[in-house]
Amino acid sequence: MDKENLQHLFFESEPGKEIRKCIQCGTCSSSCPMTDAMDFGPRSLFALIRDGDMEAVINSNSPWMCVSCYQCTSRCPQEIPVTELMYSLKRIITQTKEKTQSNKAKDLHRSFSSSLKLFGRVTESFIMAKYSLKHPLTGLSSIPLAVQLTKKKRVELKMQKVGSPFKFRRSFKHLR
Amino acid sequence: MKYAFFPGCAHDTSAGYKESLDAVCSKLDIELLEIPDWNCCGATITAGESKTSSLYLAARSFALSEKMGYTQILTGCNACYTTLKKSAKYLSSDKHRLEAANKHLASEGLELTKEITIQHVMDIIFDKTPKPIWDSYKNNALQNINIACYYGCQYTRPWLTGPQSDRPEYIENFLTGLGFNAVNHSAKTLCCGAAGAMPNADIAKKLVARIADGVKKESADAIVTICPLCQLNVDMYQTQPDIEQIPTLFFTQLLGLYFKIDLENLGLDKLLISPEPLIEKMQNLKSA
Amino acid sequence: MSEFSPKIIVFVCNWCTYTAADLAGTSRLPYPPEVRLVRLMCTGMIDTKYILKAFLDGADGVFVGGCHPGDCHYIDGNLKAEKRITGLQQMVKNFGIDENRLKLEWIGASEGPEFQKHMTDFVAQIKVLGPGQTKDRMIL
Amino acid sequence: MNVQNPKIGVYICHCGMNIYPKVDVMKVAEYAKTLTHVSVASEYKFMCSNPGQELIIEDIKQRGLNRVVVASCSPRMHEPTFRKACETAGLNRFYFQMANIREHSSWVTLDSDMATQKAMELVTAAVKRVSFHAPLYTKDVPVQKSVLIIGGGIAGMQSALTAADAGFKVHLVERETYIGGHMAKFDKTFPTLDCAACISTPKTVSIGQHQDITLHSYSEVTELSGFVGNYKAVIRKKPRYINEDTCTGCGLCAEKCPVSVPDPFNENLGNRKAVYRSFPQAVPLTFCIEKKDPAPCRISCPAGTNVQGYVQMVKTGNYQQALNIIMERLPLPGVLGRVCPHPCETDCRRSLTDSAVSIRDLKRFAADNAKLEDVPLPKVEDRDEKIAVIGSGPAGLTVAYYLRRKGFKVSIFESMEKPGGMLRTGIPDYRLPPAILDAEIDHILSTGIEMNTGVGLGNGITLAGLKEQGFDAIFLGIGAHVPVKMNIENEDADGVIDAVPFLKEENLERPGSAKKRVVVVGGGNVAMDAARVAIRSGAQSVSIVYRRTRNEMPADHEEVEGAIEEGIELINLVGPKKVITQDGKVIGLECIKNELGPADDSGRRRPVPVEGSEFIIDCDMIIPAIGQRVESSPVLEDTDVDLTAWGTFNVDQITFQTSVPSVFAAGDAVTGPATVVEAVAGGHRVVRAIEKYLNNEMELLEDEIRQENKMAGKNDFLPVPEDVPVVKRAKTSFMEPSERKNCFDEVDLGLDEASAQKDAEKCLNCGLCCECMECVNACEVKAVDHEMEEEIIEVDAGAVILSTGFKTFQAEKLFQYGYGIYPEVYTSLEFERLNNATGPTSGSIQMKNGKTPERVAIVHCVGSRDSRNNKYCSRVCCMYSMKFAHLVREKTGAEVWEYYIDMRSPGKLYEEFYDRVQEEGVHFVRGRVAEITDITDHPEDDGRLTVVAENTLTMKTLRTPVDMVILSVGLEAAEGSEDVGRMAGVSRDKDGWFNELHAKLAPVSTPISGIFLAGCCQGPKDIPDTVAQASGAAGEAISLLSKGTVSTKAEISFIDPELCAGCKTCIEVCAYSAIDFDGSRDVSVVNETLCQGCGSCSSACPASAAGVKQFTDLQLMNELEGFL
Repeated sequence: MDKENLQHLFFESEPGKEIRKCIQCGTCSSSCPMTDAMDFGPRSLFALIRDGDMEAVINSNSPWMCVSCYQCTSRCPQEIPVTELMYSLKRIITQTKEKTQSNKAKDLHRSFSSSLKLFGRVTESFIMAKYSLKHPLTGLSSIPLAVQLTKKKRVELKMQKVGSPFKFRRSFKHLR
Repeated sequence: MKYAFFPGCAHDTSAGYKESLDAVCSKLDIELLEIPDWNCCGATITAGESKTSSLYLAARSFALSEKMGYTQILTGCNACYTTLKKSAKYLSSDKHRLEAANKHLASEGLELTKEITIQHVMDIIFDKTPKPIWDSYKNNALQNINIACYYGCQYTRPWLTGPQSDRPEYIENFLTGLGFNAVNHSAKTLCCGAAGAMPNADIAKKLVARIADGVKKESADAIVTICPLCQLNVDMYQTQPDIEQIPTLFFTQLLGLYFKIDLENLGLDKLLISPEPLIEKMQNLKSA
Repeated sequence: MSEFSPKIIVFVCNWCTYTAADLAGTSRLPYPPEVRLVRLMCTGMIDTKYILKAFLDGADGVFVGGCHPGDCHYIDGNLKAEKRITGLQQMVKNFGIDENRLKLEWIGASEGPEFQKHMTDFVAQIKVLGPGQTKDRMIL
Repeated sequence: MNVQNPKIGVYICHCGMNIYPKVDVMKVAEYAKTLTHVSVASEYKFMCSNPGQELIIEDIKQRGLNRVVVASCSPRMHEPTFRKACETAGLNRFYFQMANIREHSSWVTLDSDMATQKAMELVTAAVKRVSFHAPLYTKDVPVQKSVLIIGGGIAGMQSALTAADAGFKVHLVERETYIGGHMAKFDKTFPTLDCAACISTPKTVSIGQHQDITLHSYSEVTELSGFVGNYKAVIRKKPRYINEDTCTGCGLCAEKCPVSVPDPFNENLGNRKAVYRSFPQAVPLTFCIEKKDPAPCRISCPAGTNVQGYVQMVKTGNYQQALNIIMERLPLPGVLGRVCPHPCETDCRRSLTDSAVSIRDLKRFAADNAKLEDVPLPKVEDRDEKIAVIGSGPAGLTVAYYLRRKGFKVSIFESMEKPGGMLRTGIPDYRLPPAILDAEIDHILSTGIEMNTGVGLGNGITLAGLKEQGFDAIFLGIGAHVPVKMNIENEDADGVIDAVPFLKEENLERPGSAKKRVVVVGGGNVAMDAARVAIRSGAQSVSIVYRRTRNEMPADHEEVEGAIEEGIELINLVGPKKVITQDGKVIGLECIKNELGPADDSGRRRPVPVEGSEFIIDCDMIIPAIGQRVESSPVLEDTDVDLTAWGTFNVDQITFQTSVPSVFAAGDAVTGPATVVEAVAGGHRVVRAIEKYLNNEMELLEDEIRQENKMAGKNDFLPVPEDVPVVKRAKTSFMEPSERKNCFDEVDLGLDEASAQKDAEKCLNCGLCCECMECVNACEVKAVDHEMEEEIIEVDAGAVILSTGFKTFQAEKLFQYGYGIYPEVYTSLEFERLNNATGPTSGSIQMKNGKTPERVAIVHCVGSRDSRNNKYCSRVCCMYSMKFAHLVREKTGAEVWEYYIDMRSPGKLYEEFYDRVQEEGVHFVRGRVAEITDITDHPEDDGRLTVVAENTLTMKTLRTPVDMVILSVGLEAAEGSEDVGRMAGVSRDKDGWFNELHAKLAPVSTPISGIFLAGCCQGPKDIPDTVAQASGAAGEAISLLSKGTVSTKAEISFIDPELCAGCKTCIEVCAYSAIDFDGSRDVSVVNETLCQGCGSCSSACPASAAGVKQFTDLQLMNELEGFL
């Protein structure tokens, strides 16, 4: 999809036009716990969208990094629903099936998502295992913590699932 | 009293949340009925893929609850709480979205017709239980026990604005009523980073270090959490080098200690940071 | 058939609601074009016969906009108007006019957006009620 | 009715691109030509321009137009312009009507055709209306050549000086005690860094000295009426309690004042006294005393003693003044310092934080440490009236002492050999040493009171006899000395002696009459006294039998404690049933156990005997102490005085008169057995009543007392500070129980000086001023007047200028900045005071711990540019923040960070100042601060605050550790501006600022003619803008008033005398009393100078006789027809 259309799509998404109010004060970015790991903080992201630089926007890890703590939303002096805009961006990227640069946060999303889609519930060990296939180094480095947890009998190896994962999968697949 | 309960995917593997919640509830005559065949709420993930899917996930569990005769659902997880509460709001305010969800629910023979309300199990324990049970364990010497309440980010937000969003006093007021010294600190609703911890361990560690620092300033004996993800992250990352270790337990575990429930029924052994110093301090209190 | 375009007479006081209407203009807040403002010094000036005249001459709705209680430029003219309009709402019913066609609201001088909202809502409401037919009936 | 044949010209304005092309003006003009009576219709680009107006003027002159309609903008904008044009052409200005096709059509209609259609209808209506316009004429009325200015900040001062220099009288009203407003709090001003005081003091001083300016400080305007040229204002001047004419501003009063409270002028960073002047250069220089409601201790004292006053005097070591204050209400300070049950301490607000002040012990301390003979007596003029006081107990002594102080001749008659009544016979010596009582009675008598002992009713005198002796009033203070019986079997046996005679005998003669085993019956103070006296006069064991539990005992807690310490046994929940005797002598007391049942009338639970639980206490002496009653028979001997059912004297609750008008009564004889302080309180009421009685002013008394009762109970006290330290209550020392139980020496040894002063320091000064009168004593020019009352002043003014200023945003609302939580977070006003030479630190920028900050953050836009708080930019914060940065750098050398969203420095030399501050090394961070927290990332920063913000220019989130944070809070409309606006009829915008008439063209005028705006009350602005606007407002006022007359409104009501039925409905509805009734013609007539033209009369007139010119029925009906 061309970038102008993407920008249009964004402004048309429910809270999208709210970013026109942004005064670029940076309250969101500095309130964000994940901002240091983001390619762009929310403020910069909004500036890029307004500039029409959708290439940079959709390839950034920023929306995937959002942990939904809503601190930005609760503090924005323009009352822009920043967290919702992050969801909106993710949805646009997912739904337009744009090919974008991969990033760790997005892969974690995918791991979670596939566990959920398969079983209707998620299991931490499954998500970790699936994620580690893609990012073996991260997987390795988290082994000590995993060992600690296993010692305390806090790692569930059995898959958590709904009564009939098959039925669940069938209904869930049709959604979009 | 009986309530429909949505445990969420992290409930069973949490460090004694399940055990201590069950123990405290039976003390208070609360019966939590697990919604049969509930499914994951989608947390912060599914809403980033499709609004319809994310509402379907909520609607399915809601419909199951409705089927068992309950329109009020309790949960003990902040992420489930916020996700479900937001979904309930969307579903009740937008007929089309509700219709869309019901269309897909029909294949499992389910339907959501009623408005669902979501409450944190803590709200019920604090507000809906008889005072005399609490009063009979009241002990003035508890004021020597310094508790730092940690709400996490999603319990107060985006629902509350103003001071309640950053410096709530709800749990503090309740614990103070029991006799504890609930300290006022600056880390009550800081995000622990749990949702993004795995790929960003360094950030999660930094965030937990800040929480520990805020709590440490008030010489807390323990951090009390109300969410399995918060507990896991705050407990786990405090075991990393250079971070002060303060026992981090579920509020239900603290209430279990208050009620003098047998320690083995509170799952305290699953905590990474040993709660021994706290337990000892509480057991050695001179009753006044 | 083209959509019903009602005739709406809006009596406003010079100090609050007329100013609010000006403010809506300066702020470029659009509202339906059916609205016709009659400027008075105070809503307390509004005689029953003006409103009846408006209905009899074919107005489909009459709106009266004055200062918030306590803000009246002439102490309590707005309250006098309120009394009169409330009574009149009962009276117009006897003439076969739906009392919802006569409405009184307080709109302060700084409330441009409120003026816009009230106008939009009132016109929509009158559209739902349909043509007033008072004029035709009187002719008959 | 208009006889002229209308010839109408219609002019459609394009307003540049504002009306055209949305409205097709050509089409509208063409259409207008088709309307009846229209002879010209044209359109033009700008009708308001000179050529546009010329068009109209030419047409009127050339074509003989006699009506004009202009369709353009709002009449609120250009109606005067076009009316003027008509007038220029010789047409009456009211032959004009405007159609608002810009604000009401082109700007608010989306569709162009619709907008055009609407414009045509607006024009039609205007044309129809104007046909019925009539010429109107205004009248010139004289104006008051004076200006009222509300608000004495820099704006008000500037306006005042400008107007006064032009020769106008000015009334400047300021609600604070000083003029100068916020500017008086500043140290420096941007961008020139002038010293604020240096540039504002000359102005304040000129105001104080200007012969044409009347300064009403500490005053508020409460009513504003009238109209342009002739306004009337009512000013409420609050009492300063210090005379402005005589006060020299020397400050001796404040030096002496013992009460220290947080100083609002210093933003509560420091303290000031209850008598204060906010800063040394204040104008007026007069000090002011701030009072709240009388403190709760004073209210709860039955005798109304000024407790706060004497507690403060103990605090400062001025024990004599403490005693003087006590003696104003209590004639027996040493006695009450020992035996008073201190209801004051129950109500002490200090107990909300730790414990009540030990008020009674402080009173005793004062009494023991000051001299009675030094208590000043008022100068009295001796009066001839004679008053007889019967009984010398506390009530009698009070009546005698205070009546004597009023000059009356007083004689006391006491039936016993020594005066003092129950004080002497009832209260044991170990509680109240006789020497104390003797000294205090001697002092009372020394004021010239005649004392006759051994003489009492039935013992030498009778009421009738006293009257015959020429006594003008008689006071009955005979107490209640007769024991109440227990009503049980064998009550008269040998060994049963009631507490009253027992105590009397032991107190006066000390025979040591107690037997070995004593049982006292009762739970009051008398029972405790009897028990403790018994153990001192020979008893080996003493038990007290009481029918309820210890909690219900009416005796003072201290007395019960004392008794137990001395080995006395309490037997609770037991009632006496029968005295057991042998040979007529007591050998025991049969008792029955009780249970507590439901509460009785007194609120205490009623004891219920338990069947079959009787038991016997062995004893040889029983002392019942269950009550006393009044011995009234000697009184009734020759005079019939009404009694109550309880045998006490029946008195009027207000006058304390008995049924015999010249006979008054109080004390136990009226109340039944009660406390000493209640007897004193009764005495005071009688003093007041007897004085009024002898002055023949009895009715006044009732009014006065009713008034006082109405005033009580507002509970407006000084707030309890948040950081009150917990201080243990002072305890007096006691004699050891083993030692004291064998003698009658005083048990309670009182407080030592250090603990007394420490305890007095706990006083929270609830009433603020403690009325200790130290200021009165200190003032050499006698300027202090504690009786001062508020004044109501009425002034006339031709014009009014509102300059009510602003308040700052409440920083607590932005909770994420931690104001009020972290001590080192300051607001800008706090910083101004911190930096000010007259501020709490004398201008040294330091932290609360006294250290100089090394790192300082300044946070812009606190409460501004924030849709959750104030959407607008406060305009001054960027500049003053940079001034702060400069001052911090200059004074401390600290590193300074400025956090800004956008830097706003539009003003002369402002950008240059920005440059300068940048060059001084201040760090500028472009980003709004997200939060301020005490959480740090590095241990070495512990104790510092971390400021979190994104530097939006580098995209990095900064966490900067600092020592001090200054929040640059925004400006908001001043407290109370809503009321001022309402009073003046000036509306406020959504943010609360006053609306000017036109944002660009009439920035200092309001829609109300003759009322102008100056300074921040219209919107945030800096000092240069404020001063400019203030001069402008004064200029407008001067221009309005110089001519000496103003034109009256033309659009006012009229009443057609032909139609008027004389029903007077219009007179009832007129809010301005502008309609009179002409009795000769039986019609109502409008008073044209008072009428405001609201039209209430017009719509209310049942005969349609009343109308408003320019809004006549005909005009409006035709306008409506034009629309429909």
